[in-house]
Amino acid sequence: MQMLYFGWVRQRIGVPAETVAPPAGVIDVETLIDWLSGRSDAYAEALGNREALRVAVNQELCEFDSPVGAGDEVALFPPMTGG
Amino acid sequence: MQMLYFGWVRQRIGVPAETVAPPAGVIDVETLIDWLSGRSDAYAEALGNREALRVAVNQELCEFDSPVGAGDEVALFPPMTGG
Amino acid sequence: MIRVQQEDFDVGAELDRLSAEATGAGAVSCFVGLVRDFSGGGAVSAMTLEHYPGMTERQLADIEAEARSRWPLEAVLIVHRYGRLEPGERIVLCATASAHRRAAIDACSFLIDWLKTRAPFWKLEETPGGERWVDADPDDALAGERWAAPGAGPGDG
Amino acid sequence: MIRVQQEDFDVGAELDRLSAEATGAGAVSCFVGLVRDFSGGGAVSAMTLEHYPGMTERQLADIEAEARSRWPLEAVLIVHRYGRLEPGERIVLCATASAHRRAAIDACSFLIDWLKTRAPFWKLEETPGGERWVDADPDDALAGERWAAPGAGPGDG
Repeated sequence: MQMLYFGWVRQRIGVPAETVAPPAGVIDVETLIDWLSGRSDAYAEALGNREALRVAVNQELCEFDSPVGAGDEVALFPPMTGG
Repeated sequence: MQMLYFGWVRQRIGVPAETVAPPAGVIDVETLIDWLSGRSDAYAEALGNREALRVAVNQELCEFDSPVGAGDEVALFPPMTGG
Repeated sequence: MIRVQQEDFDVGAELDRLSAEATGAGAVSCFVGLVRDFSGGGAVSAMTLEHYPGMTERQLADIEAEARSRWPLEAVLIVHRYGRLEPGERIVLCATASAHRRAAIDACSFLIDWLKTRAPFWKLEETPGGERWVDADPDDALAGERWAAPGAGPGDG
Repeated sequence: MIRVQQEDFDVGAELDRLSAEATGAGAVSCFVGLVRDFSGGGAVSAMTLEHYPGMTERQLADIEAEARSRWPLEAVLIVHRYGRLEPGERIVLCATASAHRRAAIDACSFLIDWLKTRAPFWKLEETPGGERWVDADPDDALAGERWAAPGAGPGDG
């Protein structure tokens, strides 16, 4: 699974992108974030405030109950500030 | 009194501007138009449809009951189509 | 600032000047009116804009002042052309700069709506059937009236 | 048409191209967003825009398509920059061309409102106190939501 991070999520995690292989229990965005948060304090801090997190799966905005799988590109980021 | 005409009012009257000396009974825009309309068929035709006439006295938009006097600049024209 | 002129204007250069004048503005909104090649279903080969020199400048300055009184604007520009113009040519530019985009956009929309019915211009179209004066559009009068109350906008009607 | 680029753009040239593409358009509306030299009361010396390549283009194309589905537009242009920009520099251009001014103005207003909350950009400001991520503005979310129903506009809320 290809992870992408932007804004302060990227800054706190410390990398803009990485390939991850989550365990079988990771079935949707919610469980993916739970799993990532357990990897280190940096992840826990970056992903701690879920109200302030937005997610895109394969470049489409999604809710936290959206399913994710091995071949997906999953991006986590703060609310967008375009324009 | 300095008269100015624009748009189809100018075209029908045939001149863009003229100096006129109306008689004493001309006290406002209404009586001025009455007097002008009696000058010729061209004036009568140009000024016949008062719903479609607009007036400015000294470059300010006015109603037909606005007073006019010897030193004024009075413009008669169709509704404006700016922009 | 307002200008009434026969010659064309350079939109990019005008907006650059406006932005330079408006330090602190994060938003520039602009509207450009062009001569169309049709009108009421018929072809138009050219349009001549006649105006009332003196009164035009006064009316445009009044419209600018009204916009500035209603919105926090850093800069305002109205440029209106007169004379004979062909399809595709620019007729009018309205531009506003503000710290806030809603103020810039609403004020620009207001400027063009009020110009339609308050700027002393008259348009004579050249068509295959001869010359034709452009009638005032009742929708323009309505659009103008909707701004009559300060703070009102076309969406409020 | 949409473009995402690091380099600056020439507003006049962009609008000329848009108008040339839009024969029959009598109205061109445009909005330019600029980097401000302050934010929340503090000085800003520069702003770096980060974006999500690929998704950005998809989102901008979706926003353009939505505008075209709502208004009769002859042409639409969105140009959004990324990278490090200094105060006064252009960030974004939205432009629309239509036969009718109301359609051009409303569609342009819609484009910038939706860009604010739907275009995947993030802004890092350089201030005397250090770097600071720009928070999403709740007013921007409201402005975007007001367009949620087709035909709706900021004035309707």
